[in-house]
Amino acid sequence: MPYTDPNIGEMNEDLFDLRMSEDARPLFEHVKRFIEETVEPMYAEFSALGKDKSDIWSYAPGQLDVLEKAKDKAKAEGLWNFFLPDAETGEGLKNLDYAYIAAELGKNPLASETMNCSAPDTGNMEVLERVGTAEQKERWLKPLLAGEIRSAFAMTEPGIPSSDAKNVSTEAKLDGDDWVINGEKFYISGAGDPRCKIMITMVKTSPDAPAHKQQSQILVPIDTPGVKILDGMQVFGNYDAPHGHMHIVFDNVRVPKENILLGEGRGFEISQLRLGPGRIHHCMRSLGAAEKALELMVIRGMGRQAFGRDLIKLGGNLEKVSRARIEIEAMRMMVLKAAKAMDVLGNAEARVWISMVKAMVPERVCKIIDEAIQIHGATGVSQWTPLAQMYTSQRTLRLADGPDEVHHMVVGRAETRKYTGDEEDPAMAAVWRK
Amino acid sequence: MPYTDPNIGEMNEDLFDLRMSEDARPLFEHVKRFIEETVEPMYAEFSALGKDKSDIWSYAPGQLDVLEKAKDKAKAEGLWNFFLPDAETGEGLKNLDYAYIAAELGKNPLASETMNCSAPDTGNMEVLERVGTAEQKERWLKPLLAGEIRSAFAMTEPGIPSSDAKNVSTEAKLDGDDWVINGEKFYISGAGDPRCKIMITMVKTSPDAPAHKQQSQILVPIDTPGVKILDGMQVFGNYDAPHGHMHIVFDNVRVPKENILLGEGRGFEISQLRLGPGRIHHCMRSLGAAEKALELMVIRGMGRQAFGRDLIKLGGNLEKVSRARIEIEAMRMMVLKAAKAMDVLGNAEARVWISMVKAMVPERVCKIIDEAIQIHGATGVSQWTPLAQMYTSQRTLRLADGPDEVHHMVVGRAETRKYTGDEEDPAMAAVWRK
Amino acid sequence: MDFEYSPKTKDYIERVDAFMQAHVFPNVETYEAQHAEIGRWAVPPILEQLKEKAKSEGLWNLFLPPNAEHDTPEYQGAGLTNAEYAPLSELMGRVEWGSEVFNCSAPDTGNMEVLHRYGSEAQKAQYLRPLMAGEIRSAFLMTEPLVASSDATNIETSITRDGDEYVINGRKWWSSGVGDPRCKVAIVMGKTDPSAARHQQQSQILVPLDTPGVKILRMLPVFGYDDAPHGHAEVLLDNVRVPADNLILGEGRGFEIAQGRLGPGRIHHCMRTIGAAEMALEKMTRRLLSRLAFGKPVAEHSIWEQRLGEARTDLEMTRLLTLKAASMMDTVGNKGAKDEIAMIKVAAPRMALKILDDAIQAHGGGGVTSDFGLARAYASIRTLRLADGPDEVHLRAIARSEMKKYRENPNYPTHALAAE
Amino acid sequence: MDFEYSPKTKDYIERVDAFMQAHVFPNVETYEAQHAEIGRWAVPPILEQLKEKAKSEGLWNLFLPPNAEHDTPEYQGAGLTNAEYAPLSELMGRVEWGSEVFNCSAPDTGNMEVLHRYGSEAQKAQYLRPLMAGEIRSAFLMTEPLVASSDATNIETSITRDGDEYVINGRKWWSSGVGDPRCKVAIVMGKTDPSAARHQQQSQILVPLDTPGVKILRMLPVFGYDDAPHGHAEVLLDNVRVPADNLILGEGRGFEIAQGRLGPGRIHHCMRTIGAAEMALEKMTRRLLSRLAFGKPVAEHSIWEQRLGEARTDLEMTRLLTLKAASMMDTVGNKGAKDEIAMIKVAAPRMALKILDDAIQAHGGGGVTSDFGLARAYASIRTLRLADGPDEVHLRAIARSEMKKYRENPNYPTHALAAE
Repeated sequence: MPYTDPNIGEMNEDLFDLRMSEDARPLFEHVKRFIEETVEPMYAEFSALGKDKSDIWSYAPGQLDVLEKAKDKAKAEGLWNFFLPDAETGEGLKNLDYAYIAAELGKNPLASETMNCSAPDTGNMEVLERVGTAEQKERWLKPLLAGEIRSAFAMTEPGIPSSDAKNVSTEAKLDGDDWVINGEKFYISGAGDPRCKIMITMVKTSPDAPAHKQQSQILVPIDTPGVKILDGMQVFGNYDAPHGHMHIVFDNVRVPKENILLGEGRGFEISQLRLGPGRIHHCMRSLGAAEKALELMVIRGMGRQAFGRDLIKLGGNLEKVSRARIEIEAMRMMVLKAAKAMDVLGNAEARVWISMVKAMVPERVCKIIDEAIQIHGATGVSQWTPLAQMYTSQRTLRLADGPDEVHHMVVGRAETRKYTGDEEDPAMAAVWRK
Repeated sequence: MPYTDPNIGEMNEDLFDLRMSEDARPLFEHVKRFIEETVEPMYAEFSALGKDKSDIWSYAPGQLDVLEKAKDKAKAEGLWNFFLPDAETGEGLKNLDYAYIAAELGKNPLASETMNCSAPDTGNMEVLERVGTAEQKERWLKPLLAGEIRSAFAMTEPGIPSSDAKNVSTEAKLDGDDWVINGEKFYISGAGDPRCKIMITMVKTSPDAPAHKQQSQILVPIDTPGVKILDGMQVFGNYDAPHGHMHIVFDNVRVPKENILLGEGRGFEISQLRLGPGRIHHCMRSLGAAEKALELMVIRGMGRQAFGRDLIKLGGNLEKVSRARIEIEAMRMMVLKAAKAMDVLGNAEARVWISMVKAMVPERVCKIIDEAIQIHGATGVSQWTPLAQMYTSQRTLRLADGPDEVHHMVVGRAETRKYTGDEEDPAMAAVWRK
Repeated sequence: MDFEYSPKTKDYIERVDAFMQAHVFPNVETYEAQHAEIGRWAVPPILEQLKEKAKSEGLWNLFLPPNAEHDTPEYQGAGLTNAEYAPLSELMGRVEWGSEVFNCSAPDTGNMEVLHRYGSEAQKAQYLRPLMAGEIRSAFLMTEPLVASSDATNIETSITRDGDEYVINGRKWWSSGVGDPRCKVAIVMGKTDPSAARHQQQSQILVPLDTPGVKILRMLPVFGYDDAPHGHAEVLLDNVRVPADNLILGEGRGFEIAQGRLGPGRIHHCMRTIGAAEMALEKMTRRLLSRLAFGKPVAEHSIWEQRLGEARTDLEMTRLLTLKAASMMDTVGNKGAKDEIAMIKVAAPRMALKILDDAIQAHGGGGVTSDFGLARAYASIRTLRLADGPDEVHLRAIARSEMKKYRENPNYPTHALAAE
Repeated sequence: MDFEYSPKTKDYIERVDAFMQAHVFPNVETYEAQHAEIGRWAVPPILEQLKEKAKSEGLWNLFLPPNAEHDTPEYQGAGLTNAEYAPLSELMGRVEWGSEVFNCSAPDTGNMEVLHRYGSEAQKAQYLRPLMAGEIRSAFLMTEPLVASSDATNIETSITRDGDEYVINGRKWWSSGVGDPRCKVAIVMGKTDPSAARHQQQSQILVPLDTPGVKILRMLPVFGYDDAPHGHAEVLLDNVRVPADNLILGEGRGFEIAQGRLGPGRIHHCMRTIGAAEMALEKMTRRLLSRLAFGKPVAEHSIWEQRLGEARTDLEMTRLLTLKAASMMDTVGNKGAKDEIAMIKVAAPRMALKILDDAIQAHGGGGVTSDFGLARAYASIRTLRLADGPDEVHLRAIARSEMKKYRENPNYPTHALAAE
C-alpha cells in the first residue's frame, strides 16, 4: 500500500470543521437524555444489587434484569447499534459525530452497553458485518446485534511483544475439516462475562507465508473444549470483573474449518477494519475522565484549608489546574480532528492522526488524574474518590492498542517519510484491544 | 464587569468550526503568493545590503528603498492594512482568518511590515482608530496607515512587576496646558527604529483614584525633549536592531494636554482593546517557528550518522519528533479556537482562551526548538541555523504580554469561578507588548 | 568527604545482601503461595521462620541507632547509626516485606524509637520488649479523614482525662498495619487540651487494640490493593478508655514526640523506595533485553537507552542525598537535617515512580498486572507522596529555608553556604 | 561514607570563598567596565591583577592533582585531589571568569594535564611552564563542522609526516579560547594514519597559533553572545607545518590522551555549572522576595515555592553525585568512574538550565537581557549539553553499562551492586 501524506501539518480545510453535523444532533441529544433519565437510575439500582455478591465473576440476582429492561427501552427508542453503518447504504454515523456521542457515553460505565455500543462487541460486529459469511452472520452477528450474547477479541499473548503483531504465535493447523488451535492469550477483555459466547481469535496459520500474510482470524466459541480460562489479569489490583481481562490457554481447541474469517493469511487485513474508531472512542472517554478529575481537583482545592489558606492557593495548585484545563481543551480538539480525519480521509489515511491522539491522550490524562490524586491526599488513592480507579484504567490504555512508543514510531516515521517517500510497515498498527 | 463563563469545557458549537471563511480565502492566497514572489526576494536583497553596516541602529543605504518599493507594490495590490476593521462598518477580517494569514506572515521577518501589518503599529493604529480624536488621527494615524512612520507602545518598567499593570509608576502631572512625564520604561519594542516617531505611553495620572482608574495613555512624540533612549535591551545577547527593545527615561517630558487618549484614568479601558489579537498573532507566528524547528530536526536526523546509524534512530529522536508533531497540531487547533472565540464571543469573553494559548504555545515551542538544537550539536546554538535566534525570541514571549504564570492564574481562576461565581481582577490582563 | 562505606557498613551490607539472596528472594514465591492459601489477613508462616533466622544471625533491630542516654542492656539496637543503617534499608526494600524479616519495618520502627526514648519503664516492659523481640506488631494512628492532616495542628481526636483514665474519641484512617493479626497496640495522637498554645494541644497515648471502643470500620484499598495482611484501616475510637499511665511523656508533648519520629522513618522509607527502584530498573533492563520488536531487541530502540540512562542517573543522585541526610541526622541531629530530609521525602518517591512507570511501560500488559510486582510497587510508592505530608508541604518548607537566608539577613553573603 | 569535607578541603573552601567575596565579586563591575572600554577581544587588566593576587595567596593551579610519576618541583599543582578541588571549582564558577583568576580555567586545565602527563621535557619547558605561570593561554582543537564529532573516530583533520615536520590540514570549530590575545598554542587532534585500527588513527599535536596556515575564519556566537575575549573560533588549518617534535606521546595515541583529559574537565565544568546554578537560585530567591504582584510578594505565590523547593533539591543531589564522581576518579581512576562522569555530564547542565530558566522567568524582561547575567549563563550552559558529546551519547553509555550486567551474565545476582 503506497503511503499517502496524511495532511499533518497541512491546511486541509475539511479537517478544520469540527462541528457535530446537524443530522446527528437529535441522536446526540437523545442519547444524552437517555443516559440521564434511564441509564443513571438503572446504574444506581444495578450497583446496589451487586454490592454484596460473593462471586465477582457473576452477576447478582436481578442485576441482569434491570440491565435488560434498560436495553429494551433503548431498543424501543431507537437508541440501538448506532455505532454500525447502515447494512445497505454502508453509511453510518460519522466518526466525528460518534466522538461527541462517545464523550457522553463515557459518563456512565453502563451507557455503552445499554445501547449495544460497547467494546469489544462493536469491533467484532463490524468485522462480522463486513467479512462474515451468511452462516457466520446468522450464528453470531444476529445475537450480538440483538444484545443477547457478548463477545471477545483474543489477540495479545504473554510471551511476546504483541505491539508487533507479527509476533503472534498461537498456532492453528488444519486437521481434516477442523482447525486445531494451540497457544496462550492474555488480556482477553470481556471474556470473564458469563454472557460472553464467542471469541474472534488471532492465530498464525501460515508460518511460511510472507510476514504479513501469516496471521488469520478464527471464530472460537468460548465453550469449545480445550478453551481454558485460567484467571483474570489484575490491573493495579483490580479484576474489572465480571467483564474481566482473561488469561486463556488454547489446548488443542478444535473448531470447524468454516470458522475462519475472510480466509487464510488475511488476519492483518481484517485488523485494519477495527483499529481506528475504537481508539478514538477510548480517547473521548478518557477526556471525560480528565474533566471529572479536574472538577474534583478544583472542588477539593476550594473546600479544604491548610496553613490558613485554601489548598488551591497552595502548592502551585492553581497553575496545575490551569495546565490541566489547557491540556484537556487541546486533547479535545485533537481527538475531534482525528475523528474528522477518519471521515474525510478514511481510516487508513487517518492512521497518523489516530496514533497522535492515542499517544497523546492517555499519558496526559494520567498526569491530570495524578495531580487530582495529589490534592486529595490519601483520599485520592482510596475508594472514596474514583480517581485511583480512573488512573489504573487510563494507565492501562497506554499499553492497550499498542503502547505509546509504537504510536510515537508511527508519527515519527510519518514525519521522516515526508522526506524519503518510503512506505510504512503495516504491522505497526494491529494490537490488542480493550 | 460581571464575569461570564467563557465556554471552556463546554460544547459551544460555533467554536468548533475552525475553517477559514470563504471570503478570506482570496486574501489568504494573495498574501501567500505575495510573500513568495515579492517579499522573499526583497528580503534577500535587504539582508545582503545590511550585511556590513557599521551602525546596527540604522538602515544601510538602499535597505529602506527596497523595503519601500515592496510596500508600494503591496499597497497597489490591495494588501495593505488588512488587520484593521473597516472604518465605517467596523467590520474587518475575522480573527480566525487573520490567524491563518498570520501563520503565513510568520514565515518571513519582513512580511508583516511590507503589508503594514506589523506590531506594535497594528495595536497602536487600532487604538487611535477607536479612541483617537480627529486631530490625533490626522497627526499620527494617517502617516501610520500610510506606512510613513512607525510607532511604539511604552508600558513596561524595570522597577516593578509589570505583569500587574496597576504597578505602573511613570507619572504624568498636569502643569498648565501640558502633561509633565517622569519615569523609566524598558523593553519599548520598535523604539530603536529611526522611523519610529510616536509612542503611546502608559502613565499614572490619578494616584488617588481607585486602583483601576489611576492609569492613562498619552501620546509622546519620540523627539520630545526629555525622552532619553539609554540603550537597547539585549535578548540573549541580541539587540534585535534596528527595531530594538529600548530602555528609555522620561525626564520632565512635556506634551500638550490634548495628547491624552480617551481621558484621564482610562488607560486600562484602552488596554482591553489591544491585548487579544496581538497575542494570537504572536502565537501563530510561534507555530511557524515550531514547524521550522521540526523540519530542521528531521532533516538533520536523517542526514547525519553516528555509531553507524542515522541520528534519527539514536537518542530517542524519533519519539522526540513525534512529540513535537503532536504538540504542534494541538497548539494549532488551540490557537485557531482562541481566534474563533474572539470572533464569536468578543475579546473580553475570549480572554480565558487567549490566556490558554499564551501560556501554552511559547513554552512548548521553546521545548521543540530546544530539541532541534540538541540534534544539531554545537551547530544548533550558532548562527548556522536560525534555531538559537528562534529560541531567544520564543523564550522572550514567555515573559512578554504577561508571563506564563499570570496567564495560568487567569485560566486557573476561571476554573474556580465556575464554582464561586466571583468576578475577575481586570488588572490581570494588561501587560507589556512586544 | 568520602564516598566509601566504612568496613563495618560494608560488612553489614554483605551480610544483609547475602541473607536476602539466600533466604528472602528464594522465598518470595513461598510467601505468596502461603498467603494465597491461608487467607488475606493471616501471616504466612515463612515470615516468622525467616525472622528467627535473621535474629539468630544478628541481623535484628538494625534500625535503632545507639543512644547513650536511653540504651540499656535490655533495650538497645544493633548499634548502627542512621547512615550505617540506610544502605541496609535499601537492600531490604527490594522485597516488599523484606524489612520485617529483620524487624525493621514501619510503623514498628518509629514506635520502638518513641518508646525507647520517651517510654516509661512500665511502657517499655509491656510494649517495647515484645516489639523488639518481634513478637507483636503495632500501629500509629495519626491521620484523620475529616481534616487536612498535613497540617498536624488540625488533628481533632480528643483525649480527655477522667479520673485514672483517659477517654479517647475520634476517627482515624490510613492506620497502617492494623490488619495484621499480630498488631496489638497503637500509639494514638490526639488533643488533650484544645485551649493550649497551638503546638501544645496534642499528646500521644498507647492504646491496646483490644480495648473496648476501638472499632475497625474497614480496610482501605490503595488503587486495587488491600496490602494484606498489613493493611490500612479506618478506625473509630468510640469512648476508648485506657489507664492514665498510657500517656507518653506527658500532656501536650505530642508534637515533641512526633518530630523525633519523623526523621528516621522518612530515611527508611526513602531507602526502601530506592531499593524498589533498583528492582524496577533491573526488571526493565532484563525485559528490554529479552524481547524483540520490529526486528531488534527493544533495548536497542533508542528511546529506551535514554530512559535507562536517565533512570540510573536519577537513582544514584537520590541515593546519595538520602545517605547524606542519614549522615546529617547522626552528626547534626534531626533538626539540622530537616531540609535534607524534606528533599529526599520529595525526591525519592518521584524518582522511583518515574522508573516504575517506565518499567511498567516496558512490560506491556504484564506491567499493570500482578505478574511482575510493578503495578503494586507503583501503588504503594505513590502513597508515599501523600503520607507524612504531601510533596507540596515539603517543597514549601525547603523554599522557606531558602528565603530565610535573604529575608532575615539581606546582607547574607553570596553563597557562603554554596559548597558546605 | 562521610559527607563532611576534610579539614584541608574546608580550609581551601574558606580561602577560595574569602578570596571570591573580597576580590572577585566586588570586581565584576570593574571587569565589565574595563571590557566595555578596551574592546571585545582584549583582556581587562583587572583580571591579571587578580591572578597575581591569587598566586601570591597560594590559590593557584588548584586543579592539578598530585601525580607521583610526573610531579617535579617545577611542574606540580597545589596538591589537591579531584575530590578536594571539586568544591573549589564550584565556588569559582559563581563568576563566569572566576576560574581563570586561580589559573583553573578550561581549556588550559585539560591542556596542562595532558602536557604534565604526556609532554616531553622540551614541550613542557616551552608550553607547560608559561601555562602554569598563567603567562599564556591555550586551546584544544577537536570538533569539526563537517562530521558528527560526538563519535570521535569521525575526526578528519589530517596530520601528515613530511621529513622533520608534520603538515596539518583540516577545519575545526568550537575552538574555545582562540579569541583571547594571550592564547598562544593549541593542541590539535587529527589523523596520522587513516589506515590504522579504528582507535589508533588519531594523534594530538602542538600547534603555535602564529604558525603560518592557521586561519581564524570567524568567532561563533552562542545564542547572541560572542563570549569575548575567550571566544569560540572556526579555524582553518591550511598546510600548517610544525616540527615533528610537537607530536604528543606518539603517533596513533590521540585517543589514549583524549581519554585522560575528559574526566577531570567534565568534573570541573559540572562543578562550575553547579556554582552558576547556586547563583541563579540566589538571584531568583532575592528577586521573588523583593517584588509584589497581585497584593503579595511573588515569593508567596505558591507555584514559586514549589519551584524553589525543587531547585534546591535538584541542586543538592547533583552536587553530591559530582563530588562522588570526583572522588571515584581519585580512588578508582577515570575508567572506573566513567559511568558516574557520564551521569553528571548529563545531570548538571540539565539541572542548572531548569533553575536558570525559572530564574529568568522570575526576573521578567530583566531575565532575558544582560542585567542579571541569567540569559548569558543559560546560553553558555546550554552549550555544555552539546560539548564533549551530547546528552544522548552519555545516556546511551550509561544504558549500555546497565544492560551489560545482564547481557553478559544472565545469572547476575539481583542487585549485588545495589548499595555499593
